Amino acid sequence: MSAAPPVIEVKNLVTEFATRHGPFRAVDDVSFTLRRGKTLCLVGESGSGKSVTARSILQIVDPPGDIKSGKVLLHRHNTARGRQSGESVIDLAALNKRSSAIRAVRGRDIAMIFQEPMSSLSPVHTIGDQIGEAIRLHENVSKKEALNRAIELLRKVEIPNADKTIHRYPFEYSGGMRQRAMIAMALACNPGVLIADEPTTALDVTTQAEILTLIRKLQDDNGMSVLFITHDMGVVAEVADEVAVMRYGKLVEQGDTLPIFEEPQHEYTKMLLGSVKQLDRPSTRRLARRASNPPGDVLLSVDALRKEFHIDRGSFFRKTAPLVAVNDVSLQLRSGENLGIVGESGSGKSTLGRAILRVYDTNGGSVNYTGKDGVTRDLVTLDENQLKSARRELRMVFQDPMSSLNPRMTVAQLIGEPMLVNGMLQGRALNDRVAELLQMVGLPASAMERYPHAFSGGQRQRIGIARAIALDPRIIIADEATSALDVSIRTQVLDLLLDLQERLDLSFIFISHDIAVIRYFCDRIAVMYRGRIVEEGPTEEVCNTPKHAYTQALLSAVPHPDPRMRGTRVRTRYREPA
Amino acid sequence: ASQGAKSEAPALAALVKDGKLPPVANRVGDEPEVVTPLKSVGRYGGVLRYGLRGSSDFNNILRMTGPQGLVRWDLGYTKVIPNVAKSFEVSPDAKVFTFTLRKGMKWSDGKPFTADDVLFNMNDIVIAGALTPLGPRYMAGGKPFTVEKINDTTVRFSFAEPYGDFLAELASPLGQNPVLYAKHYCSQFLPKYNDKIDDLIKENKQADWKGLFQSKCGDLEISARWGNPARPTLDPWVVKDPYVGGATRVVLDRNPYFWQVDTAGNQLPYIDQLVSPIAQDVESLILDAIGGKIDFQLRHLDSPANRPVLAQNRDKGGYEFWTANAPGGSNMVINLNLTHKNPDLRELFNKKDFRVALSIGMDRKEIIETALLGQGKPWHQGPWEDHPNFHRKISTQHLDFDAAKANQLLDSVGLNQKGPDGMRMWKGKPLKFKIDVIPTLQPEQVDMLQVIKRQWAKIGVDMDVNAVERTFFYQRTSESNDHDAAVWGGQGSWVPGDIPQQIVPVHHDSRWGIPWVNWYKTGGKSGEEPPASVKERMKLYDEARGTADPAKRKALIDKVADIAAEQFEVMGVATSAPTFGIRKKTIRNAPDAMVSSWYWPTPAPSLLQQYYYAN
Amino acid sequence: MWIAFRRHRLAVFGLIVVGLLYFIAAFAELLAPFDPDASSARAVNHPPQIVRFIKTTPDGGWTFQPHVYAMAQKRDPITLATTFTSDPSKTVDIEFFGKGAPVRMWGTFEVERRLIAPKKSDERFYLIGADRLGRDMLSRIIYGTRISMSIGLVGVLMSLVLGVFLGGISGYFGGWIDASVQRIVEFKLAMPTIPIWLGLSAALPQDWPPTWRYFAITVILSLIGWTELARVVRGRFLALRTEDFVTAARLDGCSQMRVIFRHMLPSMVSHIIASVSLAIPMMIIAETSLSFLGLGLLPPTISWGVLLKEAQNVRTIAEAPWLFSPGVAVCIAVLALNFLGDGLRDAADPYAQEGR
Amino acid sequence: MLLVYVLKRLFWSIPFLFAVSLVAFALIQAPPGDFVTSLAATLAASGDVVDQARLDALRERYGLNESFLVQYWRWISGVLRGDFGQSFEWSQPVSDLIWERMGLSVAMAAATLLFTWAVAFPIGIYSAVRKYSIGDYVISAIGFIGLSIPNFLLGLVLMYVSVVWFSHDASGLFSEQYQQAPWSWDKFVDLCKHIWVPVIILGTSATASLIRIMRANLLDELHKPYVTTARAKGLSEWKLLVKYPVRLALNPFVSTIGWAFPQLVSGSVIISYVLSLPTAGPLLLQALLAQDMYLAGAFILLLCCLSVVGMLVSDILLALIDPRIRYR
Ligand SMILES: Nc1ncnc2c1ncn2[C@@H]1O[C@H](COP(=O)(O)OP(=O)(O)OP(=O)(O)O)[C@@H](O)[C@H]1O
Ligand SMILES: Nc1ncnc2c1ncn2[C@@H]1O[C@H](COP(=O)(O)OP(=O)(O)OP(=O)(O)O)[C@@H](O)[C@H]1O
Ligand SMILES: [Mg+2]
Ligand SMILES: [Mg+2]
Repeated sequence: MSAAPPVIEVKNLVTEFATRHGPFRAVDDVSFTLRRGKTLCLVGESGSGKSVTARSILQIVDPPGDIKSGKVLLHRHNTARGRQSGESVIDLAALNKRSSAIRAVRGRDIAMIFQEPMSSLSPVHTIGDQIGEAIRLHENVSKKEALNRAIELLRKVEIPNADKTIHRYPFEYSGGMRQRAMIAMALACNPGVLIADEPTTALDVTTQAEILTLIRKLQDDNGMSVLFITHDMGVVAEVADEVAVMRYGKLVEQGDTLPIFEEPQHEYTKMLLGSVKQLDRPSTRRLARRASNPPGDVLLSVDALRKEFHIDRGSFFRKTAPLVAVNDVSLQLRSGENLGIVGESGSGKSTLGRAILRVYDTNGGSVNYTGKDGVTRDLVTLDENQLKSARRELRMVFQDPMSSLNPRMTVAQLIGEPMLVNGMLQGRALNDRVAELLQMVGLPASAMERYPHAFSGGQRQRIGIARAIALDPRIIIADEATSALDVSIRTQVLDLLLDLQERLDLSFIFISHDIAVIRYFCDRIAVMYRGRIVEEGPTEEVCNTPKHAYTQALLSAVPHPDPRMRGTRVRTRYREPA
Repeated sequence: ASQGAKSEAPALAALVKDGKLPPVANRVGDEPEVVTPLKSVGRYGGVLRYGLRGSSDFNNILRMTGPQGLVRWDLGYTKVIPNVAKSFEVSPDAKVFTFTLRKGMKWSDGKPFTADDVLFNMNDIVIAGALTPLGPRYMAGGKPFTVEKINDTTVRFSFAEPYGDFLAELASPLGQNPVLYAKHYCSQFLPKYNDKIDDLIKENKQADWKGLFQSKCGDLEISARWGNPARPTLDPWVVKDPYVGGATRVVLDRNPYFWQVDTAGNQLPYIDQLVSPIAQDVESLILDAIGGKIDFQLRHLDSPANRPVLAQNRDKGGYEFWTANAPGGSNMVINLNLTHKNPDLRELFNKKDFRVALSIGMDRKEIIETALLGQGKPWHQGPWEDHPNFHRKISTQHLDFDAAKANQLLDSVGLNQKGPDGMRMWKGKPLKFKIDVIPTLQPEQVDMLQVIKRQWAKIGVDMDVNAVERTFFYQRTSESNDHDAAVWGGQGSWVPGDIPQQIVPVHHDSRWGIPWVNWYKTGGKSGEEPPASVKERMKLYDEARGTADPAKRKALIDKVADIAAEQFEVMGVATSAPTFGIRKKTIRNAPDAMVSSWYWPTPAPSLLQQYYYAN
Repeated sequence: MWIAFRRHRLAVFGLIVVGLLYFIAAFAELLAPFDPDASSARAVNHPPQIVRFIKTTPDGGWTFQPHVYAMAQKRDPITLATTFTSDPSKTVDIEFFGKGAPVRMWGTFEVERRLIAPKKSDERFYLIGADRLGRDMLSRIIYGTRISMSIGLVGVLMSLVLGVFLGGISGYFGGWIDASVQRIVEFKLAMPTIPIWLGLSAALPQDWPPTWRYFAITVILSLIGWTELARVVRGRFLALRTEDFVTAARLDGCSQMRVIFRHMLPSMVSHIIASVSLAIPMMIIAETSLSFLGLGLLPPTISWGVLLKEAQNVRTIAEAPWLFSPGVAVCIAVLALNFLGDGLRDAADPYAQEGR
Repeated sequence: MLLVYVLKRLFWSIPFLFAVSLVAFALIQAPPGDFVTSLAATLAASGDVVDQARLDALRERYGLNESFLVQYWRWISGVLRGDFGQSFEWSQPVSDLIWERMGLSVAMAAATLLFTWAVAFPIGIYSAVRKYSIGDYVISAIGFIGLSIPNFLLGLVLMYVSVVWFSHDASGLFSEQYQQAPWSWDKFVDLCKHIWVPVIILGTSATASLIRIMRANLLDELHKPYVTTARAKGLSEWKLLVKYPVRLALNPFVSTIGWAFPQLVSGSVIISYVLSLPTAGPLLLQALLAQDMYLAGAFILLLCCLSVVGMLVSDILLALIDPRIRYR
């Protein structure tokens, strides 16, 4: 196995961020080897330095971060491309950030999928433009041709009717679609090495499975090697040849997949796998509680809610047919109940969430919410000011932590804001409260003074959560709230939410792709497909005896955190009868 | 019998050879005016460049070509001599004026100029009031006059009252009406002569026939006068590139039919062309001069402050200075508004002692040194010692600086209390008044006032210099009489035609009694009845305008001056410094000094047509 | 914020200079050696004099005594040009906190002491020359600081506030609000500035003191001058309002004004700072162009703009270039203000926080 | 969609233009006195004496005694019929006066715009990317010096230097022989030879400010994640800058491009005055000072149209460079 020649050797890499309180070591003496055609999975605690490691390889750590020491050796001759150009080893760490040498490597030899695709795409260029550019950058082909290849790629990553959607802008894409666009961009000129930083967090399992096979295929065809950063042990079990575990910027354990899974050495690894097992079944606490006091009466009932988007870009004269993102969706939420929403990426989950909170003006339907005061209002009819009170009780965790945090406010300000404007707290009290919240979601109080961009994806996500729970709301709409958290922290957070639920009988609308999480956390589950809710019912029921074909397909694609089961199970694929 | 023209400009000669022009003798007619060149008979050729200001600078062109009226002033600005007219007679009672025209004289398009043209101008335009109501210039004692044609070359003007100043009026730039328009051309724009005029109006995008007429034939003091090359004139040079809105320069070509010859019988003018680049800003004019792109200039750059820099670059620009002497008077008179709308100030200003105090409260020596670069000597107004009209008292009384006396006078008029800031109080309120001035007109005036402000502050009089844009100034003072006080140039020598506005309020530049001016102008209909002394002066002035005999006239004006001196309404600062013009060193026959005045429209009466370039 | 700012050396420097300027403005009476309007026949276009510090005493020794060589003026009768010859034998001694002619401090009480003054109070020195009336340029510039550093800024700030506010709501709400605000903007832009100036200054009562009138004009100008900023802010907001973090702020229950000013505005703080630091010089020299039309500030009022305007002519360039020194003052002020701006900008920029 | 929007805007601009014209007219009349007053003043100012009777006659002829609205109506109704009226000062139809000068003005504005952008953008980008490098400081310093010198002073010095030291004349837009000549290729060449002086003088301050603005806005974009993404693709720094952050940093310019034109035209008045350029500026200024209402009015009306179109264009551009922008 280890026969495969090395493509990238990372040796004693150290990356630091200069901060006011001296340098902060994000990556501390990390070494690993990435072999030709193989997949190395990098797992580890959120904020442990995975992304920074990845970025360091390409020398794109954003300032003030910088590689302090160590080597990053690229064995060109072992990559698909470099094959012809005889023996050549480059130390990327030694190259100048702006040099053309490193530019030649970026995207061509080593391509990268960023953790937060939504903010990583240029808001003002069409997807097609951005992918096409990647292609034309390293291969001289005509614009036309590049575009066709881009469309082809989008198809491969399952973007519905790619030939049209390619001309849209990122903000018109769903989270998962953007992520897939990212993937397509990375794969554009099939690179020798692919660095995938949590590439599937926003993808439903079916799509995810497709993507994984796609990557696998590329690996087999032209020996692409992959550095795969993820939190989903299931995925690890599916794809990994080797696994490396990170914590506090250090590499704590590293080796072939099976051994790691079966007899983990480092107790962090043990703990990690432990929590995976734990996550696999419904939360005992939840079941217990529900037994004690079942969900109350209906808090929120959505009837025939509808949201259309008009995409008339470029079309000078005619109005194009609207895109129906949410199609007459009806659902109900009782107090103290957790409703899970799963569904294909791009099926309208986020839009639904936003529509309920009246972020968008809807095109029909009603959202009746019964406030603390017992009065029931139809949110659809209220205006910004009247909505205030409702929004105080209905909170939202955004799917994209990065873009939902104001880059110019410190964490303290961000989390404090809702409490401040709602006149709950201010001054010291506020500060203490913020610190408390941070600590709840497992962040140090020292984080308060820093700005969002200075955090890891997972940390940002937790900031988002902290902001949501700050107001002691009654309903939280969590859009992929835990996707970027490693399993152990994920369980922590979920448990935290459950506590809260007990304390102030909260209700959740929990949008997620991770069936495990859903099973752990949700009482009921609604399955969305192409803007509609195709199936709804108690979690276990739906999971065990799915009725709708799509649900079946979905469940059949759930990856299992057990390497031995790799490739044993048959996935079915669902296509809507036209 | 007449000494016709013998030779002409080479260019014209060529045209004659080609038969494009009649021979020069026919063109200048039988009785051309024979001009004695200032120094020597000149040679033909060359271009004379002078600078025009952005717009409304038409009078600058006029001053170069000269207002070719029936008569003109002589070089010394002492007597009126024939011009377009060959000769004139004045009846003893100064009521009838007979002009003899030149035989065979032509308009610039070759058509004959006859008595009919004069009649057309007088009867159809002036008396008919076709364009403007009949101006006082052609009235005596408020009654209009008659013109009749004796024969083709003789016309007679008859007035109801004696009108001694008539000739002087005709010699002024505004007295050109009798020969302004060529009947054969301009009559087509009068409804009376052209029944198909409406088509013409449309064709020329005009609103009415007046618009049409003025845009084609122009008028006194409007740009359009230089806007139409087709218009026949009697000027030495005629428009080629017209003075219109978009123009960046104006060009005038020699008039092939011009009616003056030199003593050697050469048709004038010597110089082929007048070319005037249009500059918006004085500074760029100065630069043009330095750059040698100006051959002759008085206007716009004659401020003493410009002299050093111009002097410095004399060789570079190849020019030399010539002096333009004011006809007399001072370059700044202070007009306290004796008809002030505010009764308190009015009362104070009307106290003679107050005015005297102010006058002797200023140290004219210092003002002259700082603001006037040492030019000139203390003076109020009126002609200078060397001038026949010189009047010692009004020009030189109360000139000497004497702070003590000033203070004492001020106390005596009731300004004895002082405020905390040491300034005097009047009727319980701090005394404070503004003097309006146009900063752009004569920059040194602002400087002078600033010095005066400080000097008066020393005697406890709080004056503010109020610099205002010129239209505001004009509107504020001459029209609505809103000013406390204002300053104005006090040049003048009270010769016929020159309005003595600072000794008798008869003109809107008499800013010390605007309502009185209006009363005078409207014969008492509007305005405000002036005090006796003023009324008397008005009467005397009218008489003076009537008398033809210079001696009598001077006597009357002297009376006016006596009264004015007694009243001491207007105070001045210093004799207006001789300003200067520049001219190319190679220009000949140009006097080294001449009067600078409007009534003697400098430099026209020095006859530019007999200037020439030495090679 | 402040900590971040302090790390920015030039910015601190800028702050100091600006502070200094305002100090000068406040205490002009004490700092200016002479009365700015005191003209002198013997100092017309007097060139600058060099200060010398060491003076040799008759007995051959030397003492520390700041002084300048007196200069004698001569005027050429033909060219009227004044020339100065300095003679080392006659010197004017300068002393610190010496007595000068008494002036009313802030128009209230008399003061005699000056920062620098000639020993003999009847003597005068011209460290940066004198103008065509022999008035001391140094003193004039010092007094000019008052108006130039006050009125201009007021104007700028006002238009800043207006621009940000109107632009903000216009961009945030869009729709008819946007439409109407934009029409107003358009309206202002359609008008060339000059007629507005002419019209306005005509509307103002003629007998106000010039400073008032000018102040009024600046106020009115800034009431109109907000448009450019408004337009930019609006353009940005139109794009920003779709951002998630704005939505988040809305969901946090922020009032719309708070969303606009607390959450969206900071994203353009750089632009605002930049444009303000640009607007200031414009304002300072705006009066020069105004006085070109015979409006705005006219002498005898003193401001840098007026001083510059008085230098707007060929003879100054040719004979008394030192009359351009107010321009230098403007430069200094502007540069200082901009370094200050840079500092603020970086202090507000999260990416500039860590490091450096 | 877009088309509808455009049409709607254009439609609304019609009543708008009326309003503007009314205000413009009011502003022109606002200064005390009227054309005749200012004529009298002008003459008096150059030592010429005016004949009061003629002044009254003029007032009479131009109907200056009538009420404001009457005068306005006379004017605007004429304009609607395509007749801009007469210029009092030149007793010429306004339409004969403005077009050529307006043309030159626009030409000059265009040239200036090109110059400014061509210089400012690269430099602005440079000083943003190389923040606090020597280059950055030098540029800013120069820029601000350029800003703090009134541009007509600059013009004056330039003219003086060129005349006194190089005996060359910097004023005007044409050499003598072309001044009155009809348009021809040579005349155009001649124009190009002269136009750069005013362009530079006008450009300096604009350039300076543009640089600063560019820098400021770019600094904000430089750290956005999408820039890193682009970098990860292997784009060269320059290409990357120009394509991504610069495009977003353009927003402010596009927002204000609308009036770059009208502003340049009216902003160039004084400098044109100093350099006595045959552009609209001086004529406009004169017309205003002389209260030559119809002439001034026509100019202002033209400028209005310019800016109305300009604003529309800039709004459309805004939507094009940033798809997130939708007008509701
Ligand atoms: N710009 C920055 N300035 C300072 N510290 C930073 C910056 N970016 C990241 N860090 C710190 O570096 C550490 C590693 O970040 P990194 O993004 O690599 O975490 P990660 O392993 O990717 O976590 P996650 O799984 O949540 O994405 C984090 O603790 C983060 O706080
Ligand atoms: N602002 C928008 N403009 C136009 N179309 C949009 C917009 N936002 C979302 N869409 C479209 O609406 C559909 C649903 O988007 P949504 O984000 O709700 O999907 P999702 O269920 O959240 O998918 P994911 O799980 O990948 O986040 C997608 O096809 C997307 O292209
Ligand atoms: Mg990460
Ligand atoms: Mg989503």
